[in-house]
Amino acid sequence: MDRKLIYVDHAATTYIKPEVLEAMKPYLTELYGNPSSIYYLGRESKKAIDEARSQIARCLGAQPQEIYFTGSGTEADNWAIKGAAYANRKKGRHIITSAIEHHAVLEPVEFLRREGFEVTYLPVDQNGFVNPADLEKAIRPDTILVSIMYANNEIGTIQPIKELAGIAKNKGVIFHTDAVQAMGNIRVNVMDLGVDLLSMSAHKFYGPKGVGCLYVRKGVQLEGFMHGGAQERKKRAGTENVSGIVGMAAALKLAYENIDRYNEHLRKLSSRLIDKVFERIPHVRLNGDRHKRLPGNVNFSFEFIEGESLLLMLDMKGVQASSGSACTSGSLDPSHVLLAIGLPHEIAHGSLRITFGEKNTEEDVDYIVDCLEEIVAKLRQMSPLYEDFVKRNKG
Amino acid sequence: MDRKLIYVDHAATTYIKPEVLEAMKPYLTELYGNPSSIYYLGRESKKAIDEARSQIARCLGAQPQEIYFTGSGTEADNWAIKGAAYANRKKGRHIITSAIEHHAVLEPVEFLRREGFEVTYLPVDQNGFVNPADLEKAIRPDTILVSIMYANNEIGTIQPIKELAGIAKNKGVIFHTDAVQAMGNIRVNVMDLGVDLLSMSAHKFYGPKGVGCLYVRKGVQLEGFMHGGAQERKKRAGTENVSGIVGMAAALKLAYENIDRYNEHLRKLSSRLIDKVFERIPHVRLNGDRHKRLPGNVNFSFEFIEGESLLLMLDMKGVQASSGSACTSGSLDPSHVLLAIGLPHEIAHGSLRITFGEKNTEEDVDYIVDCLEEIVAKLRQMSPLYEDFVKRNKG
Amino acid sequence: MYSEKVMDHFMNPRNVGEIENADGVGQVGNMKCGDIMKVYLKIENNIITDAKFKTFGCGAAVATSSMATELIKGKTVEEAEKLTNKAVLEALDGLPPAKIHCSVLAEEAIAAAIKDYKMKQGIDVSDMQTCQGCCGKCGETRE
Amino acid sequence: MYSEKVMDHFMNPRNVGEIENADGVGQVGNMKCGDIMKVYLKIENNIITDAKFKTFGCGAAVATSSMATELIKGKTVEEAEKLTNKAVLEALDGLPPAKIHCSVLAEEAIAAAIKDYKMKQGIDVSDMQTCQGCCGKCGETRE
Ligand SMILES: Cc1ncc(COP(=O)(O)O)c(C=O)c1O
Ligand SMILES: Cc1ncc(COP(=O)(O)O)c(C=O)c1O
Repeated sequence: MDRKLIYVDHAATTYIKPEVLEAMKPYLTELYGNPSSIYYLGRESKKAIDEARSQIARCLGAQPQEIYFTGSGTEADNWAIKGAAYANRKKGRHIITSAIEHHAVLEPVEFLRREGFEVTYLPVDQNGFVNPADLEKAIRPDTILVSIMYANNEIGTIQPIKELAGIAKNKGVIFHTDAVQAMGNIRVNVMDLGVDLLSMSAHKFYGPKGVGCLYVRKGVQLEGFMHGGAQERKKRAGTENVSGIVGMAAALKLAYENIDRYNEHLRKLSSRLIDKVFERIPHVRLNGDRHKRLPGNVNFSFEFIEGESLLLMLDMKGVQASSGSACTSGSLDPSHVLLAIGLPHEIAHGSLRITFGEKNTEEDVDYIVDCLEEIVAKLRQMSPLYEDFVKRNKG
Repeated sequence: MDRKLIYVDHAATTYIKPEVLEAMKPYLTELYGNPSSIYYLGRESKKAIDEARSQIARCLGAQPQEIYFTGSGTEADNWAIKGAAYANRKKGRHIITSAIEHHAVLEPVEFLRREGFEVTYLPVDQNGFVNPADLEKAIRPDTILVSIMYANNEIGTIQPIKELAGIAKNKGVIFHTDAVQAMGNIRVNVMDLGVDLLSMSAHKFYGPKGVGCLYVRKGVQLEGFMHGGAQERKKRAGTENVSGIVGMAAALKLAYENIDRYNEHLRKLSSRLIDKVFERIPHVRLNGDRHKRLPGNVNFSFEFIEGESLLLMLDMKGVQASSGSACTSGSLDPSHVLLAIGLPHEIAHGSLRITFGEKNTEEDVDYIVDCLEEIVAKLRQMSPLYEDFVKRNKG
Repeated sequence: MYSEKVMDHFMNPRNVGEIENADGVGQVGNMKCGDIMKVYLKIENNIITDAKFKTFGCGAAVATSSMATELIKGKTVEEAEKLTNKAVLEALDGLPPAKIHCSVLAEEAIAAAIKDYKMKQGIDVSDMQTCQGCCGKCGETRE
Repeated sequence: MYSEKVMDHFMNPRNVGEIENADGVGQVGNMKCGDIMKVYLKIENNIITDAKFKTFGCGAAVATSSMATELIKGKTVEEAEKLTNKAVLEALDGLPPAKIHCSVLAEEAIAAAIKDYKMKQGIDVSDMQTCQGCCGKCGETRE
């Protein structure tokens, strides 16, 4: 294809960095042994995953024995939530989470609710923040788990995880954070944060798809989720995705090494986009906090227009971006995150998420702004809501 | 490394065929979109997994909507077993499986037992066969699931799945088969077999590690296992491992195309090995059935010697093979499969599994036999059990 | 995801706009559904001589609006009333399952505009239904 | 998995064999554990002048047998009795956690052989224990 492609959906997924793929290659080719096998080829694979484990532990400030590999961020979330709930249900059956979690947290929690657990959903303010005082109040004697995401995938809001984890710790409640979006953007340190469980997914930080990781603080009781063979010290069964694990470790290492430079790069692009859009397009709002957000995340609502149409027209111009609405999944509902921060339906339906990455440039930003200006105008010309608005303002 | 390497542990894992890796490459590099995204890069990924789904469905004689991608064979087994049990527990809480299943089946079943389900383990005969009459008798009014593996990973025994599935069907009980070892060796057709659920794992048939698949017959009730986003028609959450899925489909297609030739090749090697070993090494037995076994599987017990020592010495000669004993996993118990077919401990401890693959040759077989003859003699010289045996025979 | 026909009608929608002093105007859908479609008809001698629309909605909603207004132009009112979402779907070479409701929306917007026309003409419309609920819902039961 | 030392003692085990008319013979382990170790001692003037073993077991079992017999050759009976599994482990540059029990096995096989020697000498051995259970089990509690 010779079309222009500007990829600005790094929160959905990233490409694999060439260095990362290079690190994976031996394990996609000649070093194919099963890490459970005791012969040479098996030991090479075992060594590779042990090194990856140590690498990831070093990045996180954890012990290698606290790192468990999974098949995705979703699996890490499922395991953390169901595993903690099942292992601790004798103590109680109350779980606390937030209204703006990813479905990989909300759905396991909903499963547990159907199984007889009780759930409290903490609200968020108009920028998407959980209020620590709300958590403090919500914890009951039978609360066994708190799960609050580190950074939101739609509006990029970064929660005060250290403070929230501290509250849970004081009350002796296990604290899980879904750090899938934070990882690679924020220098996460589990000791400093004081969390008990933390999930990540490699394909969000320039690693491969289909591999994730759960940090489990030593001593935290967790029922198994993937039952079977004795892999991962009998805690997570299944032949290890060796190349994927190696890729995840390589990607995380690169991310930590370059995190400051990367942040600055992303922030510059985000600010430029926000400033130019506000300058040139009327009736637009920025969702989420202006500052305490992921550096590469920008989430706009354009009034009077619908998100999917906007995305499709951007796509025709080569701009690969995402909408807050779950249009593609076949659901008619707008994003639960945008509704949770108090947006009315018509505005929630018109949201656009741009998430920048390593290779994006200021020229990309300028091109996107040009496209947006033209497309938003075109869609508003087509919109009965805009027609009403114009007529109202005339009248 | 310049050492000679003869890999004969294809039941543990296989390398990725070059054609398969070639098919995966675009999705490890430029076509990195998230299949849930609606723009060009997302659609390309979506198309790739849809094609993979159709490809796998064609191989299995299934409908594409009956194919669900997972992160491993273990996940497919966990999902099938826990999912069927949870979705049908109102009907009953009794589950039937066999004594020689893989841990990826036994452990989820054991988890369910701890959760209040009842389990019947069908015994097997001295060659590892489940007796259909035993299944018939074991099914009760409250039986909701039967899970019996297609082919055993240690001794290669192929079960009469069609007959067993027919019995379950007659009684209205869901039938699952773990076909992880069968796939690629046997032309599996789900319509012909009449199974409701079937698991596979790509890395057992020259595909990548960390990707599997569950066939779910239309209409079968299954609770979700991986809860979260709306992927896989809302049945299995998590960003899809696109390159892995594409690789699995490519590998399965190749396997089905070449299955007859492949079988013949493996059978020739296995027969040669069995014949020569029996000719040259005394006090050895072949575990499993001589004929109704996976074509590339040979499982010997060498009396008076222990499996790990044998493996290590083979490894020093470049032969990468496996033992029936779970030595590496830190467990002291010999294989539950070998005990289930009635081997005494001392014989179960001395087992060796050789599983041939595409690239193995008759020269490999001859080399292995030479190594075995030498190593078995050496270990017997070292063995107090052999000393006793010799003295007894003298006396 | 979408057929070429859909993408063509989405990127180059026919009949976007308003008709001043239209003979019939209909609007269906609501913000909770995420789709709103408004149709304007010019009707002379029982023939639909012009049709225009404004739509807030996804690609499929825009494309079905475009196609549906194309299909009724030059038709009699009775013919236009018989326009089904199936005909719109076929003319667009299909829609993804989750988007079928959009074609229902177009059918209903036209029906609403015709009802408005008839009311203005003093014709009894008590037997004509118009959709008030969420469009996805009827889409699911209809298709 | 195994250190170079372990692999050396496994591939080239020292002292494999029997001693005819040994002064002490000890065997520990059983088939359920998957490890059996038999030690033969030649003892002259309270000095272990020769030690041989036969072992059925994993690589670690063979290597610890080899190393343990090496370590006691030339030692007095009292010195040999003080041989701990820790000393064997250290001499082998360690073992994987799941294999620690093998070094315990070697310690116990030697103890059993010495007990046998003492009994033959008419020395009271009522205070000497020998392991009868499964070796992994004591290994776990000892280390
Ligand atoms: C915040 C968050 N949590 C969890 C996930 C799930 O990760 P995966 O799709 O890799 O399983 C995602 C991304 O999809 C995410 O953004
Ligand atoms: C029969 C059988 N079932 C299930 C599995 C589990 O597959 P995986 O390790 O790929 O999850 C294996 C192999 O490990 C197997 O041989």
